[in-house]
Formats: sequence, structure tokens, C-alpha cells
Amino acid sequence: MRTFIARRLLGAIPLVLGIATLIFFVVNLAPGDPTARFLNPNTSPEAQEQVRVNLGLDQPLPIRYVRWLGALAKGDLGDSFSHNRPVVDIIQELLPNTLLLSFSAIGLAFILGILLGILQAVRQYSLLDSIASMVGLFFYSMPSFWLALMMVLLFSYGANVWDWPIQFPASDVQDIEYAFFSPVEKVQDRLMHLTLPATSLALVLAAGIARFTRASMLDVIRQDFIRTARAKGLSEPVVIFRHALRNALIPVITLVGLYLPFLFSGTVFIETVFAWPGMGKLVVDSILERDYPVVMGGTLVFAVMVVVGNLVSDVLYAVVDPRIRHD
Amino acid sequence: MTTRPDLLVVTDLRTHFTTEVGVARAVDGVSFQVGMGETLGIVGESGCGKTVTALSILQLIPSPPGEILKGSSILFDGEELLKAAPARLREIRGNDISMIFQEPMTSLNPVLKVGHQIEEALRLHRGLSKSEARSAGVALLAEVGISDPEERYDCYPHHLSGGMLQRIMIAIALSCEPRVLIADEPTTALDVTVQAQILDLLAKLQDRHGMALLLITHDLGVIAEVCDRVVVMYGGQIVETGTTQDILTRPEHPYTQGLLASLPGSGDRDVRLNPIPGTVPSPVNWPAGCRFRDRCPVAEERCAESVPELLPLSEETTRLARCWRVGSIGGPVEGST
Amino acid sequence: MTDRRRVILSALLPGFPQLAAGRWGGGGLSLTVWLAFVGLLLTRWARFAAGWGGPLDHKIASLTVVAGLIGAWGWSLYDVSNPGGVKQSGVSQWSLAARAFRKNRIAVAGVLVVVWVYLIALVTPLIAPHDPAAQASLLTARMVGPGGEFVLGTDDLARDVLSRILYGARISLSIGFVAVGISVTIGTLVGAVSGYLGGWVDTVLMRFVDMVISFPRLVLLISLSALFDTNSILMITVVLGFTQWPGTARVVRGDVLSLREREFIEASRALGFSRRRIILRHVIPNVLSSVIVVATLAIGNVIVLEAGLSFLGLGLLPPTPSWGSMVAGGRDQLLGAWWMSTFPGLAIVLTVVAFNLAGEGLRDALDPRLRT
Amino acid sequence: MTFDAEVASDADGKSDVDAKSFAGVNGGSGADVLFDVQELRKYFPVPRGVFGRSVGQVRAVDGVSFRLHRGETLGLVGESGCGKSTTGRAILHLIEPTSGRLVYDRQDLAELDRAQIREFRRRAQIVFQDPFGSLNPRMTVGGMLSEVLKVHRIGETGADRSGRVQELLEMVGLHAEHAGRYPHEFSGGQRQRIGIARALAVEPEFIVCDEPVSALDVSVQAQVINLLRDLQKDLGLTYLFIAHDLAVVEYVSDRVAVMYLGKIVEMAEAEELYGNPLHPYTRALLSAAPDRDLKAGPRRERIRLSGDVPSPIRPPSGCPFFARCPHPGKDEECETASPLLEEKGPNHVAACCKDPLPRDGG
Repeated sequence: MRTFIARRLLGAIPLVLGIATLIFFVVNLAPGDPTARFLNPNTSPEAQEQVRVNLGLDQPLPIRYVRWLGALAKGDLGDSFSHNRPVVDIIQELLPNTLLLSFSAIGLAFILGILLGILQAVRQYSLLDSIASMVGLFFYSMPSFWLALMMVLLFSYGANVWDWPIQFPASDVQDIEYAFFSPVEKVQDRLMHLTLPATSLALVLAAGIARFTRASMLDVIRQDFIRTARAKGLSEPVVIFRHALRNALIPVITLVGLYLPFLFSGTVFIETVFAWPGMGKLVVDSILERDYPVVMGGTLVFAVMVVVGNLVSDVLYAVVDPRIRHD
Repeated sequence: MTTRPDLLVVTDLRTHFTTEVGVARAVDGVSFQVGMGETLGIVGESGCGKTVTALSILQLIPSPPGEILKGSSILFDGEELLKAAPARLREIRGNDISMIFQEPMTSLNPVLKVGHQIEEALRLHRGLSKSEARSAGVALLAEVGISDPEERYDCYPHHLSGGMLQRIMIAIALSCEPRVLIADEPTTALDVTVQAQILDLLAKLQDRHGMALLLITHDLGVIAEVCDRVVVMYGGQIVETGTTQDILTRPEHPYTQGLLASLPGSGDRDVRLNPIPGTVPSPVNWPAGCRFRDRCPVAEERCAESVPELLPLSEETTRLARCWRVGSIGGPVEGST
Repeated sequence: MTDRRRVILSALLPGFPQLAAGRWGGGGLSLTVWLAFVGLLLTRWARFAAGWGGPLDHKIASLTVVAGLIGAWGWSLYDVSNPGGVKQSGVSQWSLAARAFRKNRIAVAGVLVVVWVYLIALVTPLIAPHDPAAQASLLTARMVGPGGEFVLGTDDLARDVLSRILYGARISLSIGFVAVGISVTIGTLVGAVSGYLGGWVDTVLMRFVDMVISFPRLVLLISLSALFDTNSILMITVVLGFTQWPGTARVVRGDVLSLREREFIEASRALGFSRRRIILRHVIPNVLSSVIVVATLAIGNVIVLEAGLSFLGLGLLPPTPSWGSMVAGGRDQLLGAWWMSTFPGLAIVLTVVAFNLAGEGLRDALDPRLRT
Repeated sequence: MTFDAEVASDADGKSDVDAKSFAGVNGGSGADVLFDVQELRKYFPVPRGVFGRSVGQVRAVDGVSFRLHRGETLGLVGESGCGKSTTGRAILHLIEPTSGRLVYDRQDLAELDRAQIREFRRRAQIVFQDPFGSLNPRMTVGGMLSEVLKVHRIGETGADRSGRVQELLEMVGLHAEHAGRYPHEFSGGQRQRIGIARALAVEPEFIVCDEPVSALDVSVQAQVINLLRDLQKDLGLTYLFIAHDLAVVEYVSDRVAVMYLGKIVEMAEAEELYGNPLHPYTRALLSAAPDRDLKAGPRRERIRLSGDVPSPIRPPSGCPFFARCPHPGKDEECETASPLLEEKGPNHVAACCKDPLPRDGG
């Protein structure tokens, strides 16, 4: 098992390196001048040049690439053009918010999706199955930003207008008066702020997971060893939960890895809609501001998270499926 | 032939499947009995309904699309299984009647250790504790001829060979000392040398435990090796029954005769094989009358209209064939072998 | 019903005899097309006639109406006069799949919706109640609720939401169609070559695919679309097309790998067929069904992505009536004019659901595992 | 069939040249040798390790030699994984052999250029086991057959070709109107006939039959066997008939070779091999086959093998059969020295260091 993880880790290194290279060249070869926003048309050529030198843009591309990689190896992502702070600091500040959002969303999505998928598979062809399939397909086809807006419309603004007992805040991670809250209130407040963004993000994923789980479960239920289990006289719950479920969930685990890119794409929208100070919003804003170091750093963090997520799902796969283990 | 009390009596079993193109009458009025300690073989080509018959006994037919029709009866030791409550049925499965299947590689759960899969039935039906079940399970592995049973006990199925897995399937099936063992093509997926091992093992275990064995196969050689009596199936129906000796040496039904003539026998290489022409019709539309008519070398006009019930060939009621020629002539059909 | 009456009936109401016979895929389509387009001619004759001399999209719209009418009429008559579709030759995998597909009512409904969305997009100039860019009086017609003169209300610039949604359909659908065309072509070629050749070619290509797939798609898209300064329909289509193919390549490669092991491919090699012939005549036709499924599902995906980019302000910019930017435009008016975001979003959902239904229906119908 | 015994009496049977000499024993030299297979090996890499590099090899075929004579059928039997199918594919160059010399009609296959390989493909064909996987599901039967004709430029016009397609279909017992149908519209036996027609389309002289009947029901199996035998008689075909069913192989073959763990362990004329098996494995194999001939009186004593076939990744260094061998005389020599095929009877070779035991009651 340990060698398996080591092998996968080793394999991930070239992947991350490749991604870093891709990011660097996509960002730096693209047209558009990052210095433009610092200068007005009247700036003298010497001053313009000075800005370029300050930003390190006077060097040829290969040298900048090597420098950037060298700094990267030391954990240095450079300084932001627009914030005048190290990119690492900005990321350190915002990453926890994004992780909180993503982890709650993916957790919620898997719990909801798997439960619904199993229920549908066990009650195949029932009314519940068809309704859940249809509703699931709608959520599955929904742009998450629109779902988020609709959630805000209903559970924040609408709830306010119609005087519903619970009204969720529509923006930010915590209340303005957060600092003055008691610990219990603090937890409550964080949860309230988390609910809408996490649910909007989770529902779209959950719909996909439910569809996949249902298909996988139906596939397993048809297999020979399920017949063997029934022939032994095992009760239906035992057959389903001990014999079918684990086999059905093995392919679902790969979804963790597959869905991460979607999840992080989703956070970009959700963070924008809910003014959630996180990585997604940071990257979008930095692109609009041509803040290359932040764009590169932020994108790299996302990509690394996806790679790590894939790694985790591979390892989980090996843990759950004895056939994969190489010991 | 000794008379043994009938343990399992199947009467007029009909199992149909709803498919897109119509109702497939996979098993269509099958009746037979298995006595204590007896080995009954069911033989036939693919699509003849032999496996569906086996699965119907324990009601392991996926439903929908499968359905056992009203009027069918499966008596186990006098008890009607088709009317048994689901809980009672589960008590019987794996305990009084157990089953082994064709593909040992896919018939065991790939993510559970084989030991666990042996224990399950023991703990469920015998109420053994975990440690009791383990020692019983290890003993079972030893009994079915697995070396290093302690070690194998903690293996996952993918670590073991097909022959080994089939032994484990047999161990699971035997764990609660069933009175009937249904073996559905137990050696088809295995190599000849391993097949011989498994057949020997089944015969030995049957001697030791005195259970009834219902062996389903397409291989007449396997039948010859282990069975006392044989049921030959074609088109969802029984076409002939009798002792193994009778069926293999004096087949009466044209289908059985054709089946035997199709086999490359030992020796004579210069004699052309005499295969049955054509192919098995679809279970969705069996021909009217005798279902073998289209392929039968001796079919007559009346065969297109109707087909007899199983007719006795002599006073012995165990020797039956579903063919007009048997009834009218009152003796064996002229052999085509 | 006698044959003669059926012919007459199908001349008057194309598709009705087929619909009555339970074939509501083809029947329903031609009947609805016939009724709708006849109705359109009756109510919008002036616009239709003017279309021939108008701008290109207007010409196309008028042409679509004529073609739709002739198509529905001709198909129905042809179908009625050739009952049963007597065929001597065998039943191909495609016709088997078509047969299976027709039985899947929900999927057929999905295809009907897809076709209708395309038709609507084509005839939009004839049916849109207002000019999508025209502003009504900002004093009286700004953010008017649904109902009344403006069926789905107006936005903060007093433009008709319905008309903008109709025009937006053309943009979303063409972007979806062309981008998927690009990505499926690249993906199929890369996948087939990678899978069939194997070796280092395969390793290199698949490493690259891994890399692209590990990228959060949207982050890549935003980098590309923002950095390339592309707010044009062409550029966004190209960017979407060129970032979508790795998924297709993976699917195709997987199919090719399993095909390569099939004995009929081995038989082709044993018969001395050239590699080119094997790939073109034996491998590609057998991966085509998965490609079709992937493509259908990908169109929905691309439509959502395009809407997302426009929502973030990185795709098509406001004057262009794109569904995504319409949702974005309504975001700040959520409290005062909920319809501004809601209806364009619903349009996206409806279209994507239809594509997904059609795609999943195709997958079920084309799945060879379900047949022998 | 004539055998010449040029090296048969060579006392020094275990030298390097032994492989060649045994081939001399089994295949007469001269004009009637169609295919000469010498020391064929096919190792498959086992990919593992960090960068997928190979950490071992599966020795699927490990030094197989035989000669095929024009018009004969050589049966190749063995249990699953013994390398018989790999042998069949490797001699046709469908998979590249690791080593070995393949001489077809006095032409070394390794020296052929592309055009000559094409010519070879016209002369040597294969029929596969799986009637479901061996036909392209998206082509009609007629399309499949005429494609072959077109590629090999058989027939001038389209009409020529469709006439030839009809001929082929009728030759394998199908009808001309079947040409327009797709594979899924046929039963397993009919599909196997189509596979045979496709192989025959190029008018080959040699066909590898790779388990052609094992997926079929008994009655259909007999139809296909009859067809193969008739075709052989009418067209003068040479077969390499690969199967695991001993009775089928005995019925169709003139000579039979038994394979175990990538090697041929015994080879002789069919009657001789079945009547007087010399290798302990052959004996065990034959006695394991269920005997349906109840008329033949009491069953003979069976030899039951214990255990499973060893892994071909790490084959035993000595006799591959050592671990399971029931021969009472087996000793250290068997464990360490790999036995070579040597002549043990008239035109009868076996790879066993020990003298065969007398057969009891056989």
C-alpha cells in the first residue's frame, strides 16, 4: 500500500510540473499588457520601462520561466502586481474560505447523492425513482450560478418579503458584527452564511452523483455474487448493504477525483454570486486586472488541489477494492 | 433401482419472462422428483430452460421480468415453496437447499474475504458465534480439499484460482449440511483436470452427507460420470427421462438420439458426425405442437398439431419420453444412431 | 382508416396519421411544425415576405419556414404511401438503435424539444415580438413585470426579455454546435490515433489529456478568454472547442482499446487489410455511437459553460443578448425584477435538459451491451 | 502420411539440436511440408512499477516446434493458459513472436516484405472462437465478404464479386439472401459459418482454427465440425486445429500435440496418442475427460491431478509438470532439468525424463 501511494505521488510530480508550465505559458504568451493599468498615456517611455523592470517583465520568457519555477520550488509565488503583497499571503488568507465551501459542498453532495442513488436503485421503476430521476436531471442540467441566484431569490430575499421563519444571508462568510458574537452565535452565524452557497454548489453535484450511484448499484445487483448471497438465505438488507453497496460505491469513489475540477469551477461562480472572499473570486478578479502572479498562483493552487484530490480518490479506491492493492 | 422417498417434487413448473419482443416461455411445464441421496441430472443445450428451472426452485429468478406462473408447484419435503413466506424461504435457502453456480470467478463477492462469505450462512442459519463459525469454516475448507485452509480463509477471491473458488463455493453450499444441493453447470468454466477434481469432490461429499444432488449441465460426459437419473430438456420442456444408463445407451426421443449422435465418439474418425440440423427456436415463439418438430428427422404430420405428455416407455414409470412414436408404437423409436 | 383517407389526411395534417398510429416522434414533430409554421405564415405574413429581401438571418428564417413546411408535408406523404417501410436487407445496428430509441418516450421528447429550440432559433426574426436591442420608454417600460405587452417583462434598460431570450437561443445553440463540432473532431482523432497506435504516442497524448483534465475547466477558460481579449462569438466558440476535446479523446481511446482486442479487428489484420482501412472502416464506425452520445451531452455542457463565462463578464458582453449575460444583468435587480434572471436561466435549463435527455436516450439505445 | 526418421535413432537426444531433430521426426522433410515452426517463443511483458516498466514476462509460448504437412490436420490441445491460442496467432504473425523461425512453404516469414506478407495472408487464414466478437457488428455479411475480395482484388467487377459472395455463403451452408443481413441476425452456429466463409474468401490453403466450436452447443458443434471436414476434403486445406475438447480434437486431427505451460509435451498421430499416451500429463488429461461411453464397461482407474497449473510468469526451472506429476519415478533430475521432446515410440515424441509406466488395464 505504501509503495502504491509512493508510486502515485511520484507520478503526480511530472503532472504538476506540466500544469505549472502550461499555466505559465498560457498566461504569459497571451496578448494584453499587465503594465497598462499602472500607467497613463502620458507616462514617459523611461518610466514605462522602469515599471517593466520592477515587475520583472524585461527579461526574456525562458528566463522568467526558469526564475518562476525556481521561486516556486521554494514556495514563493512572487508578488501581486495590484495588491503589492506576496501572492502566498493572499492565498493563505483566502484558501481556508474556499476549502470550507468546497468541502462542505462535496460532503453534502456525496451524502445526498449516494443516499438518493441507492434509494432509486432499490426501488427501481417506482414512482419515486422516476420523479427523482427527472428532478435530478433538472438540477444536473442547471448552471450553478443561476441556481445560486434562485436560492438567494427564494431563501434570502423572498424569505424576507414573505416573512419566513428562517432567512439566510445572501453574501459574505460572516456577519459584520461577527466579532461581538458569543461562540455559539459565531458557529450559528458561520453555518447560516455557509448554507446557501454550499447547497447551491452541492445540489448540482449531488444530482450527478445520484445518477451515477443508481446506475452503478443496478449494475452490481445484476451480478452473480448477489445471486449467491440470496441463495445463502441472507435477508435483503444484508444483501443490499453488505454485498451490493460496497461494490457499487467503488466506482463512485472515482467521482471524487472527476468532480473536483467541476467543483472548483463551481466555487468561482458561487463565490462571485455570494461575494464569498475565496480563491475563485480572487482568480477572476486578478484576470480582469491582469495581475499575472496571482492568476498563476491561484490557478496552480486549484490544479494542485485537483491532483491531490485525484490521488486521494485513487488511494481510497485501493483501500475499498482489494483487487487494486499492490502489496 | 431402489425407491427413495422424494425430497424435492417439482410439478408443472412454468417460468416465463416478459421481453421486448414478447413473453419468453423459458420453462414451460416441467415436472420431476429428486429422492434423498439421489443424483438427478438435467441436461440440454443453451436456451432449453435448465438453468431457469434450477433458479426457480429457490425463486432466484429476477422478477420482473421473470415470473413463476400460478399452478406451478415445488414441494420440498412436503412443503410448498412457492407459497412459503419470504422469511421461511430465506430459512430454507442455503440451509436446506443450497446452490452452486457456473462461474466461480464472479459468484463470490470480490470485496469480501472468502472466510467471511463462508461464515455468513453458518452464523445466519446455525447461529454460531464468530469464532465458532471461523473454526467450522476452516474445517469446511479442509473438507473440500483446500490446502492451508487457515491461510486461504483470509484471502480475497481474486487471489485464488477458478478451481479453488469452486471448492469454496461448494464449502459455502455445504456449510449448513443441506438436504438438497443444486449445482448449475458447476464445472463448465473449469479445465478438464480441475473438472475431474470437482466432480470427484461432489460425489465424495454426497456419499458422506447423503444429500440429494440436482446437477445441471450441457455435458453428457459429466452426466455419465455422476448421475443416477437424467432429465433431458428441450424448448423449456422435458423430452425424456430415465436412468443414466438407459438414456445414454438406449435413447428414445429423437432429440436425445440426435444429441448423442452429435458427439464425436471415441475411435471411428471416418464416420461423419450426425448432427441435429437447424437451431433451437426462440422461447418467445416455440413452434406449435412438438417443439423439436422442425429439426426432427422422423417428424410426422400429427407432430405439427399436438405433442403428447411424457409417455411411459414400459411399466417402469421412471422411463418417459415426449414423442408420439413412443406412445403409438409402444416401443423404442428406430435408432438413428 | 383506408389508405386513401390516410393520404388525404396526411396532405392536410402532415404527421397526424403517424401520430394516431402511436409514432409520436416523427408524427408529433411534423404535425407541430406544420401547425406552427402555417400559423406563423398567417399571423406574420408581412415579415415572412419581407424576409427574402432582408438581412441574412431574416432570409434564413423565411427559408426555414418554407423548408419546414415542405419537409413535414413531404415526409408525411412519403411515409403514408410507403407503409411499413418494407426492406429486404438486414436490420443494421443503427436501425436497431433507432427502434430502441423510439420506444424511449422521454428521450424522444428531448429530441423534439431540441429540434424545436433549433427551429425557434432559426425563425426568431419572424416571431420575436420586439427588437432585442430596442429600448422602450425608460420611464414607462423599465422593469415591467411579466404579462401584458411584454410577455416575460422588460429589463432595466426597458428591453423585452422574451425577444432577448429568443435571440439568445441562436447564440447559445450555434456556439454549442460549433464548439462541440470542433472538440469532437479533435477528440475523436486524438483518441483513435492514441488508442490504436499505443506506445509512446499514446503515453504523450494521454499525459497531456490528464493535464488538461486536471485543470478546473472554468479557470482555464477564464484565463484563456480573458487573456485573449475575446468577447466575440467566434473566439469564445474556438476557445470552448479547443478546451473541450480531452474528454472525448479519453472516451474514444477507451473504446478503441477494447475494440483493438476484438476478434473482428484481428480478423481484418489476418486478412491483410491496411491499417488505414482498419481504422476508417472498422474502428471508427464502431466508436461513432459513443461519439454521438458524447457530442450530444457535450452540447448542453458547452451551453452552460458559455453562459457561465458571459455571466462572469468574460464572455459575450452586454449588448449581445446572451443567456449568461442576461442572468448576470438581472443579478443586481433580483429584488426588483426577479424575471430578468429567472427566465433566461430557465431557457438554459430547458435546453440543457433536452440535450441531456436526448443524449441519455441515445446512450441507452446505442449501448451494444443491451443487445446481442 | 509419411514420416521420415532421419534423426530418430540419434542416441544423443538431449543436445541443442534436439529441437530440430524432433521436428525431423514429426514432419517429413520435402515437398509436403507446408509450415515449419522452429523454437517459437512469445513472451508478454508484465507492466508494473513506477513508470509502467516491465518487471517480468509471461512465457505464453516457450519453445514450440512442429511441422505441418499439406492437407493434414494437426490438433493442438491443452488447458486454458497453456499457450495454444498464442501459438496459433504467433505463427500467423498476428502477434509478433519473441523469437523463433517460421518457414511457410520454404519462405522465412521474417524475411518477407509487405507485398509478400499480403500474399501470405491470402494463403494462411484463421477462424476464431467467439462467434459474437469475430464479426464487425456494423457490416452486412455480404459487405464483409466483398470487402475481402476487393482488398485482395479477387473478381474484376462488382457482379463477379457478388457472385463469389453467394458461392462462399452456399459453400458454408448459408443462403445467398443472407448477404444483406447483419451479424446479430444470425445464431452462434451461423456466425461461425460466416467466419469460415470470410477466411475462405481469399482461397487459403492453410487455416488456423482457434477453438472454432467450443462456444457452440453440441448439436451445432457437430454441424460446424462436419463443415470443416468437408471443406478440407473439397479444397485440400491444411488445419491447425486448436481446442481444449479432447474428443473433438481426436475426431478431427491426423496428428495431435499436447501443450502444457507454453511447451509441447507430447506429439503423435491421433490414434497413437489417444491409445498410448506416454507423457504423464497427457495420461492425466485423457483420464480426466469424462467418459460418456457407458457401453464400454467398467470405468478405468482415473489419474487425478492435484493443484493448479503454475504461473507462466515464473515457470519452474525443470520439468514444467514436476509439481503435479503423478509419476512415481520422478526425482531431482525432473525438478532441475528441463526435458526435451524425444522419440519414445514410432513417430511419437514426448518430453519426459522418465520411462513411461505401463498402462494398467488400458
